[in-house]
Amino acid sequence: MIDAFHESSTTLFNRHVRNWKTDGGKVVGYTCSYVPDEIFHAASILPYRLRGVGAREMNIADAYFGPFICSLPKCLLQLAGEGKYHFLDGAVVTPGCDSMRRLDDCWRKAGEDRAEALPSFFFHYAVPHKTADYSLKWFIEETRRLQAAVEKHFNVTITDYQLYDSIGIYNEGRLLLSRLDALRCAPDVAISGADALAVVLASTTIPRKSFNSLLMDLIAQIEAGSDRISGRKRLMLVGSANDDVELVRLIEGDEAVVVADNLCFGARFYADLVEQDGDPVAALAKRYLYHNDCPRMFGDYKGRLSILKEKIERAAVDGVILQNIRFCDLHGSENGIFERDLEAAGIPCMRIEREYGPLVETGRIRMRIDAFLERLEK
Amino acid sequence: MRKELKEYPFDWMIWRTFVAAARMKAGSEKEYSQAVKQLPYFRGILDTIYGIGEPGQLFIEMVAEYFEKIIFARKRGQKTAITTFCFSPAVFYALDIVPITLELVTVAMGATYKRGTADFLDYCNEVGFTETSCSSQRGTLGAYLAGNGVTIDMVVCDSPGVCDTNVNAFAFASAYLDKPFFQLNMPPDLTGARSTEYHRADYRALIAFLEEQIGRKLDTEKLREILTEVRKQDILMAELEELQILVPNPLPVTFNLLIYAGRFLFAGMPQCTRLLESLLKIGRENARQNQSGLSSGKERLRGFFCYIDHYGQDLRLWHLLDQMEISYHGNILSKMWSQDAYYAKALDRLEDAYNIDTTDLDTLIDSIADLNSRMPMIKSIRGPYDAPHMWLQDTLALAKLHRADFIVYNGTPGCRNTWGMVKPFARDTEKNGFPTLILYSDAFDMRVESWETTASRIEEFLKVRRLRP
Amino acid sequence: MIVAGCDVGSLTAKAVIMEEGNILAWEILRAGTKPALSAREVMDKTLEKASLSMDQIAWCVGTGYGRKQIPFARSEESEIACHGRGAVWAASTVRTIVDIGGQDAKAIKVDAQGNVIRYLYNDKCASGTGRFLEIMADALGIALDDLGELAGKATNPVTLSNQCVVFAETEIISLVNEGRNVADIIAGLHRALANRAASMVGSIIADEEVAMTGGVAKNSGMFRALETALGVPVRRIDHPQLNGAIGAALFARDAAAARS
Amino acid sequence: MITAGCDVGSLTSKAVIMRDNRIVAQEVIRSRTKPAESAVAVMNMALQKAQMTLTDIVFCVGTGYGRDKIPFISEAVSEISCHARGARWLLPTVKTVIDIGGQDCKAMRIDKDGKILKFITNDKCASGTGRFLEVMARIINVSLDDLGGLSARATAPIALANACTVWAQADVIQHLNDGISAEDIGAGINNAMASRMAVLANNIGLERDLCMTGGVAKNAGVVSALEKLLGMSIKRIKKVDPQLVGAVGAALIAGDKVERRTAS
Ligand SMILES: Nc1ncnc2c1ncn2[C@@H]1O[C@H](COP(=O)(O)OP(=O)(O)O)[C@@H](O)[C@H]1O
Ligand SMILES: Nc1ncnc2c1ncn2[C@@H]1O[C@H](COP(=O)(O)OP(=O)(O)O)[C@@H](O)[C@H]1O
Ligand code: SF4
Ligand code: SF4
Ligand code: SF4
Repeated sequence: MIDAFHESSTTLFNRHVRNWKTDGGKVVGYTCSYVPDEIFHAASILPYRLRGVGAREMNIADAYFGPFICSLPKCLLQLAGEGKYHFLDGAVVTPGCDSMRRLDDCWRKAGEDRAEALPSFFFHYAVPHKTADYSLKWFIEETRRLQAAVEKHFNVTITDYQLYDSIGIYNEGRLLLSRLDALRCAPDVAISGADALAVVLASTTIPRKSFNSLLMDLIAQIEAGSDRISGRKRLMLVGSANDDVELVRLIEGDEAVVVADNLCFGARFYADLVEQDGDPVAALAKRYLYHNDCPRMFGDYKGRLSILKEKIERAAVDGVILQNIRFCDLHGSENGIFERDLEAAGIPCMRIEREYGPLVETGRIRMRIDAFLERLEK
Repeated sequence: MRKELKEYPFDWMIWRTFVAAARMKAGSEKEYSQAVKQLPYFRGILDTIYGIGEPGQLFIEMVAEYFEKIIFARKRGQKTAITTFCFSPAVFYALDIVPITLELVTVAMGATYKRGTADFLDYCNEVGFTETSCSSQRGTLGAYLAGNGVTIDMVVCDSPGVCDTNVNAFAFASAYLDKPFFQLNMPPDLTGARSTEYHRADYRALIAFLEEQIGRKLDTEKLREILTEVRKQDILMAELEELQILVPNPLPVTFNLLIYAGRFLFAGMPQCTRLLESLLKIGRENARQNQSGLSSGKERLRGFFCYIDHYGQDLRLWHLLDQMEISYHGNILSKMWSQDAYYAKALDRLEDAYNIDTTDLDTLIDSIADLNSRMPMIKSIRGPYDAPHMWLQDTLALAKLHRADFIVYNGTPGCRNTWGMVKPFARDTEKNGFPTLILYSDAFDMRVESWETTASRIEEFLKVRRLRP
Repeated sequence: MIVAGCDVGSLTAKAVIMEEGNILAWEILRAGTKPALSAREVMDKTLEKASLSMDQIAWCVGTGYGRKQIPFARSEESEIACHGRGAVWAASTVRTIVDIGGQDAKAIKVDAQGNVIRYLYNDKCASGTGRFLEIMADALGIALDDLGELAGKATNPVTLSNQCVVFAETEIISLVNEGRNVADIIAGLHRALANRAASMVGSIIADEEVAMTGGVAKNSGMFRALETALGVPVRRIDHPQLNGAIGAALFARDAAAARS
Repeated sequence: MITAGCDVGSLTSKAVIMRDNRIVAQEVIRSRTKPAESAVAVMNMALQKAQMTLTDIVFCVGTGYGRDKIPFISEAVSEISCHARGARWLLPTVKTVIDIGGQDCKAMRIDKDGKILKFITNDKCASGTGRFLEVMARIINVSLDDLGGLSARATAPIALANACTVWAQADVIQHLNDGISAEDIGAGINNAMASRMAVLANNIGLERDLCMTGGVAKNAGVVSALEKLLGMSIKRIKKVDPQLVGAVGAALIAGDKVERRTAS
């Protein structure tokens, strides 16, 4: 059962997307957890979170991006340039961070050189970096602009009714993911971190209705079963985007289990619900702007720290791994203060910096993790 | 960080150095060269700046005064705010808050400290900040994080939407030192009602924050006075910058630094006006005589530095240009886009520029909000580089206006924003007929690429592209 | 008129003596740490081969990293200009040159006269350089000359994740330990290097005939890898490693002609 | 009780045999491509010296990059724990250990039993590793043994791009071509290494006493530059080659494990 999730988490053009396309469905990719899936869902478009899995070379990406850039957007551009994202009918780029927002520039330029690289619908979605009433106002307007652009390009109308319906379906998915989260951080861990990540990753690509029912079955199966993980060190994974199941496997090894995270392919993605009354676009804007706990929103460090601490306690975490992709300013620097403040609170932490992309030479990471687990021994 | 660095507060040291330097010039040539021996590392810069004449003297005094304000702020019952260079300090002066602009201090420190800012850069990493972040803030920030400078009361910056690494430095400082934090947020477009409204609402929130920090309301008269002075400075700057277009360019290479540093230090303050007037005197005189500002009096080439120029520890880049008889034409730091700017008019881009309207408090705040949203960097790198009003458009238009022979792209490798699209950018400037050199050195951290390597890359470029024999 | 070009690189020193567009003699030696000595040595050997003495050389142009230290050079040119010039001389239809030497890699765009229109250095810390290949060959215990042939035997080239020379070495060793076929590893290495070069070519937009110069061009594996990465055939020229020195000699001819 | 430690590193492989917490044999060889081969070779040499066979050893702990590939060990432990344990045993007052080997550098704070309280590693860039020094030494044409000594004779050390080995390499060549002396360049190289190391060490918060292990501890230039940067003297390990500390720690941990096993 879990294999189905793993399949969708490691293949770009997975079975579900393939079927969707065969049935004539449209797919729009986006780069960041601040993009409301519901807008697309309501237009019967499959919202698809873009990832860089399977990028092996960098020759295309390096022709556009400079040398000091996070490898995640680079891998994305590489795949687009190689035509691996041929199934996209559209893409939305946000100013998540500077590396990511320059994907907008580089992708369009790559599209000038290779026509197949750029989908016909391409939208820069301006997400503010702060939560003030005027930012929310801006964001509501921006979301309406997105909605109008989708309607125009795909020749559809998105009604409030459809939006409500989509919000309902996505909220249901969020609730299910939270239930899975509870199974994960329980004293007897019911699902490994690697499997849990596969589920979250699948949720970003599979049509939500099918995903919800798959997940419902999985949860039922887990709850009924008796496979529990115990006697391992309980870790939490924090920091830069990670969509690499193998990395979590490597971290878990035979002695640890990742019971919690605060990642944007993870808990942050499904933490809070969208309100189901009032203006649906405003409700979406509010949820996506206010409940994301990402360091791209500057100035709310304390809020994010307390979320971490609360989770650490709830999941009885033994140690925290603070990882960031090289050149990631947002997580890199925040991890530095997290480390200081968590260690001061008696929670052992370890920072690692890594590249996004194929996990090849694992010895270096393994050594650090072994040492960290040895440190947790006593 | 090494222990001996903590012996004296670093900002106090810089202040003393500049005070000493400012006094020196009062003596004879001989006394000056005797005294300057005491400041060996500073000497190259001092010689260059004093070489300009009266404005050089004013500039050194101005820097000394800037640090004096920082050192004695608390004694005078004022609050201090660390801030960034792309933030107009006028609002602080209007509220009697003392701004500490990290990047400026970094440059001053690089000039006066033997090892530059290396120790402080590294100190940031010691306390957890990433080492791949921008060096311009980190250089100084390290010293404040180490508690080696004056006490900071608040952290105020304005780059989200423009530059993560910059804001991150401030966000980190606020979390690390546990100080109140405010940042202005820039949407990706510059013009249009939505953006303008956003800028103004955001700026009002800033003022509310600052008022809360000092427990006083903004004084309308004071703000009016300062913005009136800013307007005066805008007009002076516009004339200075317009003089640059002349062939030969009557302004010496170093004028640029003084022009924008003046604004970053003392926008809206009479000191800055005096400096600009003094620069203008020389500029006008040279122009009248149809004289180049370069030491040799001959101008062979015109270079447009579209990003940041090279500071390193001294003004070696400027010397090199001067020596090669290359006239220097501004960079992304030097254009402020006021309604008076000749380029705003010449390029018919008044829409990009800000207006100063002193009618009432509301128009004053709107004006300063607009001004701040047009600050260097903030203006043109907030959106896609090739979008209207943005970097490519500005660079090409200005380089053409200035009849530049080539473009140089140099700055700090810590910047994701600018390095994110450097290659398509350079491709476009090349397509438009400008040979473009990308330098991988760091304007603030000389360890990234040695000056010798940088210099030889510049020479090689000019030669290979047949700009210079 | 007899002229010479001397290219003192980071790894090798090269000299060539030419007369009216013909190569009379050439030599390539491993460079020592003192560029002046390396230059002298390689030039003496070349002169000896041509049975000439230094005073019979009308003009000599120096190039390469050590160009400023060559005592007998009468003028100097950067290696970018020399490689541009040399490649177009060797094959007149070439407009883009990928030069991979020991220390750095460059992509150069030239016009029909071999004048440089644009160029780019490798900007990656990792550096797709000849030194990278040497270190790897060393780690695998394989002679440089055999790299190309071995790469040809690969069936399933590996993917390398590391941009960094130093770390890539670790990665390679661990691949060997995992029992990966050496030919596959080497082919993977070549591919990584070629892709880096291809991205440089991509950013200066090269669409016309491409040639490869520098010592690494002697490696047939790299040649094939570059062709694959670029998706176009790469032109072979006769003396790729000597190309910079040849360009220098051509500049020397201009200079001498201008003199007389 | 006879225990052993085997540390297979990227540059060197080390073996130590201990009897009742006393070293009876030690050996260092250059690592070969296959860790298993290196381990067997170095262990055989040590055994020969001790006039023992593998069966005499009650417990053997493996460490280093190749630890999982060592055929004869009873258990593998990370180098961080081994260096900590070894350093504390060799210098009982030590609280902070800096280990620079061929592939990375680490700094750790330890308690009185040599257990790790906090550690940090350099995983960003090769310029903080012993390999950086090797590459640089090759370029300026001095042996690794001589590189450290250059610092003492330098008059104006160059400032080096400590951001990257490869960039630093280009800079070094530029300086060589500009005629800068090998002493000044070498000292610059050592300083760059030390300043990178200092950042790591300060990050975990230094506590006295401090010592250095790993091959780079043999580079006097780096050690004294680091002392200057940290404002603290670095205790020298004299009993064994600092390169061997990891293997010593491994052998000690082997002893601990046996004790714990017999106790329970
Ligand atoms: N026979 C060969 N076969 C394959 N590669 C070679 C051969 N000779 C040299 N090389 C490659 O060429 C590189 C040296 O290139 P070269 O152009 O001579 O460098 P430089 O000009 O910097 O001295 C070496 O690092 C090596 O990778
Ligand atoms: N005799 C020496 N003098 C100075 N430095 C040395 C010496 N021998 C080795 N080194 C340094 O030590 C490093 C290797 O350290 P080592 O601890 O053996 O590494 P590893 O455990 O990874 O094999 C080398 O890269 C080199 O920089
Ligand atoms: S990991 Fe960091 S730098 Fe990379 S895309 Fe995410 S936020 Fe941006
Ligand atoms: S150069 Fe880059 S990092 Fe520095 S302030 Fe500007 S945008 Fe930010
Ligand atoms: S990882 Fe390697 S190539 Fe990259 S910066 Fe570091 S030393 Fe240089």
